[in-house]
Amino acid sequence: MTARKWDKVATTVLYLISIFIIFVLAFLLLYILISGLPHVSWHFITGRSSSFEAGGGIGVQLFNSIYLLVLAMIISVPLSLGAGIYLSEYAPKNWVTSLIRNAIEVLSSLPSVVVGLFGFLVFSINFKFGFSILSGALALTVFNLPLLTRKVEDSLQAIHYTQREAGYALGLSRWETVIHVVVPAALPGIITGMILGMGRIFGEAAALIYTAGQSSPPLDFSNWNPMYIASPLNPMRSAETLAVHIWKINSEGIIPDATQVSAASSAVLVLFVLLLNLAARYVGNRLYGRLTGVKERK
Amino acid sequence: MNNDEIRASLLKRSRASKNEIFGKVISGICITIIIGVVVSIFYFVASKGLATFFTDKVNLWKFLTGTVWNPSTNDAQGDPQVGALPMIVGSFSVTFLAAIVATPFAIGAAVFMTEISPKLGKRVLQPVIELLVGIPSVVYGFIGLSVVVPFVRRTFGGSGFGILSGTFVLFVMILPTVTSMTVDALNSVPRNYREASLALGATRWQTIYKVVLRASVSGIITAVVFGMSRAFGEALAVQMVIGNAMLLPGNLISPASTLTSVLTMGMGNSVMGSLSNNALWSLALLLLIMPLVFNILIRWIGKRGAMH
Amino acid sequence: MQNYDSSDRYLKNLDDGNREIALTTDDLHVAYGTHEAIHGVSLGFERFKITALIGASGSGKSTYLRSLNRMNDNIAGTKVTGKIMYRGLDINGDNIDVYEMRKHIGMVFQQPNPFAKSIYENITFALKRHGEKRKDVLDEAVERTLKQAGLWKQVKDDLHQSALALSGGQQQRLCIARAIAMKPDILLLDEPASVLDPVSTATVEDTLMELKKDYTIIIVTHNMQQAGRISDYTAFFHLGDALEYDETRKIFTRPKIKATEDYVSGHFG
Amino acid sequence: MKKRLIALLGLTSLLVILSGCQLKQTGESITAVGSSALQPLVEAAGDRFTEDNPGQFINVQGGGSGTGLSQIQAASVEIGNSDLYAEQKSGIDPKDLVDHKVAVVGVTPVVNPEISVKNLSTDQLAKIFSGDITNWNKLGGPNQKIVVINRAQGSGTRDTFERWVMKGRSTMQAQEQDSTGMVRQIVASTPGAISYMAFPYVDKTVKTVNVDNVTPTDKNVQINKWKIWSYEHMYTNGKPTGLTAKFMTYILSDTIQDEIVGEMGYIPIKDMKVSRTLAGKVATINE
Repeated sequence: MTARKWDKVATTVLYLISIFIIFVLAFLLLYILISGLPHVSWHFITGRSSSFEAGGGIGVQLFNSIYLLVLAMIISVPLSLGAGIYLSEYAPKNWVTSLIRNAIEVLSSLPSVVVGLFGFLVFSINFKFGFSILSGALALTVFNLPLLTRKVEDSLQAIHYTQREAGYALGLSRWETVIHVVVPAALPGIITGMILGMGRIFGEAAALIYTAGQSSPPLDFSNWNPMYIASPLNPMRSAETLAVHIWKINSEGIIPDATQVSAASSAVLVLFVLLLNLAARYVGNRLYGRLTGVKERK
Repeated sequence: MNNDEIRASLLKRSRASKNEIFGKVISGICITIIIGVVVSIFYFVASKGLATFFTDKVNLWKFLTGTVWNPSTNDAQGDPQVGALPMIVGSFSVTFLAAIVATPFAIGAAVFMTEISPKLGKRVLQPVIELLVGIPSVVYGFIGLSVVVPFVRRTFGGSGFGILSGTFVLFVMILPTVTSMTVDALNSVPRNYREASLALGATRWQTIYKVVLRASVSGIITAVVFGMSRAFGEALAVQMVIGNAMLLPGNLISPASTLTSVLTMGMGNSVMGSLSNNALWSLALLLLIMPLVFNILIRWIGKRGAMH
Repeated sequence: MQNYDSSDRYLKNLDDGNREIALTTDDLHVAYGTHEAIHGVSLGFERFKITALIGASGSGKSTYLRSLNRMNDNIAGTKVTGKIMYRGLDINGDNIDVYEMRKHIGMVFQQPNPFAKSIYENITFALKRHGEKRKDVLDEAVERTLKQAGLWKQVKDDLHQSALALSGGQQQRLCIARAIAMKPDILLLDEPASVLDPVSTATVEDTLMELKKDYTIIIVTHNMQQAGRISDYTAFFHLGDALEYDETRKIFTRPKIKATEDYVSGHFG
Repeated sequence: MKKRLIALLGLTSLLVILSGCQLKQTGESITAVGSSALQPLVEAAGDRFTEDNPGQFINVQGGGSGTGLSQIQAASVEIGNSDLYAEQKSGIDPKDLVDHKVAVVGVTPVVNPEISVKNLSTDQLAKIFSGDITNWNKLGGPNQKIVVINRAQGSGTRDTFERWVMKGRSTMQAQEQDSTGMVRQIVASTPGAISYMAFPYVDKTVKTVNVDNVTPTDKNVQINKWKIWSYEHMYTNGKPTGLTAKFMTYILSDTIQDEIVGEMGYIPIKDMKVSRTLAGKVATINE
C-alpha cells in the first residue's frame, strides 16, 4: 500500500474513533435523559423528598448540591490558585518541591471514600462540625484541591516566560505580574480546570455520605438567617445532595418509585452539569475578555 | 526627577516589594494548607493502615499473598484471615485492561483533535470529553449495571459481573482524562517539527506517526499512567459491576473484587479500631501507595524521555 | 571561533569629567551555577547617548545587559559579583529596592511581549499599578509614548483592541512605548529588531534616535549596520569579556585590536 | 483581582469562624447514625417529629451498623442505629449503651422470578449458601446454575440470615453487595440468582421463597414461626435525656409505630407476640 493510501486509512480510522467517542457520550446522555426526563416535573424538581411513599421530589437535594458546590468552590478556588501560583512561580526547583507535587498528585487519585472517612473523622468528629454542609464542603475541598492546583500550575506554566519578564522590567513585583498578567492570560485553562472540578464535585457521593450526611431535614425557605437551624443557608445543618440521594434510594431506599426517582435525578444532575459547563465557559470567556481587553469587534 | 529623589526612592522599600512579600506569604499559606492536608491524610491512613501489622500483628507477607479475606474469623493457625491478594489482582487487572483498551482510543481522539481537525476537535470533541468527566460515577455504575452487565452476560456468558464489565466501565471513565492529557502532550510538540516533515514530502499520517507521536511518547505514557492511577482509585462504579467476590479471578467474566470495592463495602459495617476496620485501612494504604508507585514511574519515564 | 588574547583589550574610559555618566559596571562577573558567563566587565555609559553592545552569539552581551537591571535575579542559580553603579548606588546592594530600580532602568526584549491586554492597558497598566490613577495623565501618557514610538497614527482609533492583534513590528514598538511610559532614566534593549522586517526595523531605529534626547540607551544588536547607524558608542564582547569599547566611528573604521577588526569586517560571528 | 481574592479568603474564614460558633445557632438538633436499613424509618419519624416540633431537628445518617455502634460508643452522636445487638459486634463495649428496640424486621430468601422453586428447607438454604448445592435442578427447579449473592461482611441482614439459617456453617466466597437495593436489582436481573433481604424491600421484581413451608409474613414473624428476623435497635449512650428522650418516646408511641413503622413494612414492637433474647431464647409475651 502506498503512503498516500495509508494516510487515507489512518485518517478514516481517526474519524471513526472520534465518532465512536461522541457516540458513547451521546448514548450515555440519551440513555440518562430518556429514562429520566419523562419523570421530571416542576413538582419533582422543587418538591420535598419522601422516605417511603411514592411521588417525592428533589428540591432540597438540588439546593443542597448547589450550595455545597458554591461553598466548596469558594474555599478551594482561592486556595488552589494560591498554591498553584506558589508551585509555578515561587517554589525552588528542588526535590522538596517535586515531592510536594508528587504528593498532591497522589492525593488526586485517592478513592473518594477515603477522603470521605478522613473528612468524617477530622471535620465531623475532631472539629465537631458534625454531619454538616461545612464538613461536606471541606471534604469536597480536599477532594478538589489537588486537581485544581495541578491545573492552575499547568495553566500558569503554559504562559510564556517573556510575559513575566515584561512585567518585571516595568518594576512590577512577581506577585503583581502573576496576578494581573499571567493569571488573566492563563484564565481559559484555569476555567476549564474549574469546570471539570465542579462537575466532579456535583456528582460526588462517596466523600459526602459521611460528611454532609444523608438526611435532608425540611428547610424553611422563608428564613435566610444562616444561624437558624432550618435556614437553607445554615452551614451547620446536615444536607443530602442529589448524588447522595441517587446513591441512597438505590441502595437502601424503600420508596416504591426508586427507579424513576433515581433516573430522573440522574437526568437532572447531568443536565445541571451540562448547564454548569456552558455557564462557566461563557463566564470564563467574558472574564478573559474583560481582563485581557480582547473584545469582539462590534 | 533629580538625582537625590531617585537615590531616595531607590533606597526606600517600594510598594511593589511590600506587595511581593504579601504575595509570597499568601501563596505560601495556601501551599502550606495543602501540604497540611496531604500530610494529615497520609498520616491518617498510614497510622490506621499500619495498625493491622503493628497492633494486630498480622504478617505483612500473609496480607499481601493470602487469598482468603474474612477478618472476623481466624484460620487454622489462629491468625486472622486477611489475605488481600484477590483484591490486589482484581484491582490491577481492571486497571491494566482499562488502560490497554483506552489508550488507542485516547491517542486516536487526541490526534484527531490536534492534527486532523483542530476546529471540530475544539468545538465538538473537547466539550464532549469534558462532559464525560462530569457524569458522576454513581450514574456510570447504574448504566454499567443495566447495560454493560447484561451485554457481557449475553455475549460472553457467566453472570455478567466480573473484570470484563469493570474494564468497560473504567474505560469510559478514564478515557477523558487520558485523552485530554494526550492532547496536551501532542500540543507541546513544536509546530516546526510537523512543518519540516511535511516539507520533506511526508504524508500527514507519516508525520503524525513518525514525528509527532514519537516526539510525545513520554507525554502519552504519562497520560496513560495517570489514567491508570485514576482507575485504580475508582470505587462506586466498579463496585456495582464487578461482583465483589473475594476470590482470585480465574477469568474475566467471573465475579471478582477490587481494593476499593471491598473498602467501600466494608467501612460502614465494621467498628472503628477493630481488626476488620484496620484491615480495611490497610487496603486504603495500599491504594495510597500504588498511585505513588505509578507516579514514580511517570517521573522515571519523564526523565528518560527528557534524555532523548 | 578564533581565540583571542583577552588581555589584549582597549576600553575607553568615559569617566574623565567631560561627560555625564549614567551607569558604570566595575569588574562585573555573572555566573549561572558553576558556569561563568561574564568575566569581569568594566564599562561606563554616557547619558543621552546610544551605546551598542556587539559580539557573536554566546559572547555574553545579552547576559551583561540583563544584569544591568537585575533581570537575571529571576533565573535560579545566577550569581553576580562586582559593582553596577547607578546614581552613586550599587544596584545589587541589599538596601536597593529592585522594583523601584527597574522603573528607572527599563528594558525591551528580543521577542515582542505585549501583555494579553488592550493597547491602552499595555501602556497604562504599570503606571496604574505604581499608583497613577488620573485618567487625563494616563491618556496623555498613552498618546505621548505611542507618538514617540511612532505607533500613534496606526492605532489611535483602536486603543482598546487587543495588543496581540498587532503585527510583530507594531508589537515591538508598543513594547518600547510601554517601557518609556515609565519615564525611565536608562533604556536597555535586547536585540529589539532581530525578529522584525526591514521596514519595521527602520521605524524602530528612527524611534530610538528620537528617544535618545531624553533617555540613555544601551542596545544589544547582532546587526553591524544597525550599530553603525544609530549608536554613539560601541562595546565589542567576546567570550564573556568586553575587548574593545570606543566611539562607534572608531570601532568601525580603526579598531584597536584584531578581534574587533575581524568581527566588524565579518570574519567571524 | 487581588481585592477579590482577599475578599474571598476573608469570606471563607469568616464562614468558618461563624459556623464554629454553634452556640449562637437557634434551634436544637440531635443526630442518629448507623444502620442503613433503619435509616428510612428513623428519617420518616424524624420528619414527622420536626413537623410537630418546629425548630427541633433529627439528623438521620446511614453508614452502617458498625458506624452507628462505634459513634454511639464514642458519644459523638446522640443515637446509634443498629440491626444487631451491640454485644454481637466485636470491638464494642456494650456496658454504657442503652438498647431501645424500635421495630422488628423479617429477612426472607429471594430468588430471580424465573425460578419456579417455591419452598426450601433450612438445610437446603444453608447448602446453597455454603456452596454444596450449585444447581437449581437439585432442588426441583430448572437446570440452571445457582448464582449466590451475599451481603457485605458485617451487614446486619447478613448476620441475621447466617445466624438463623447457616447456624455456624461458613458461607462460600461469592458476590457481595453492600446494599439491599443493589441486591434486589441484581437478583431481579440475573438468571438463577438467590439472595436474601428484609421484608420492607421485597417488591414484585423478585420472588420470595417459603422456608420449611412457612411463608415469610409479618404474622409468622410475630409468633416466631418464621425464625429469620431481628430487632432494630436504637442505642443511646447512657439514659437518654432532653431532645433524645423526647424523640425516643415519640418513635415508640402508638401513632408512629402504626403509621410509620407498620406502613413501611417493619413490624411494630407492640405487635410482637413473642420476645427473643440475645441468646435466642423465645418467650411468649403476655398481654
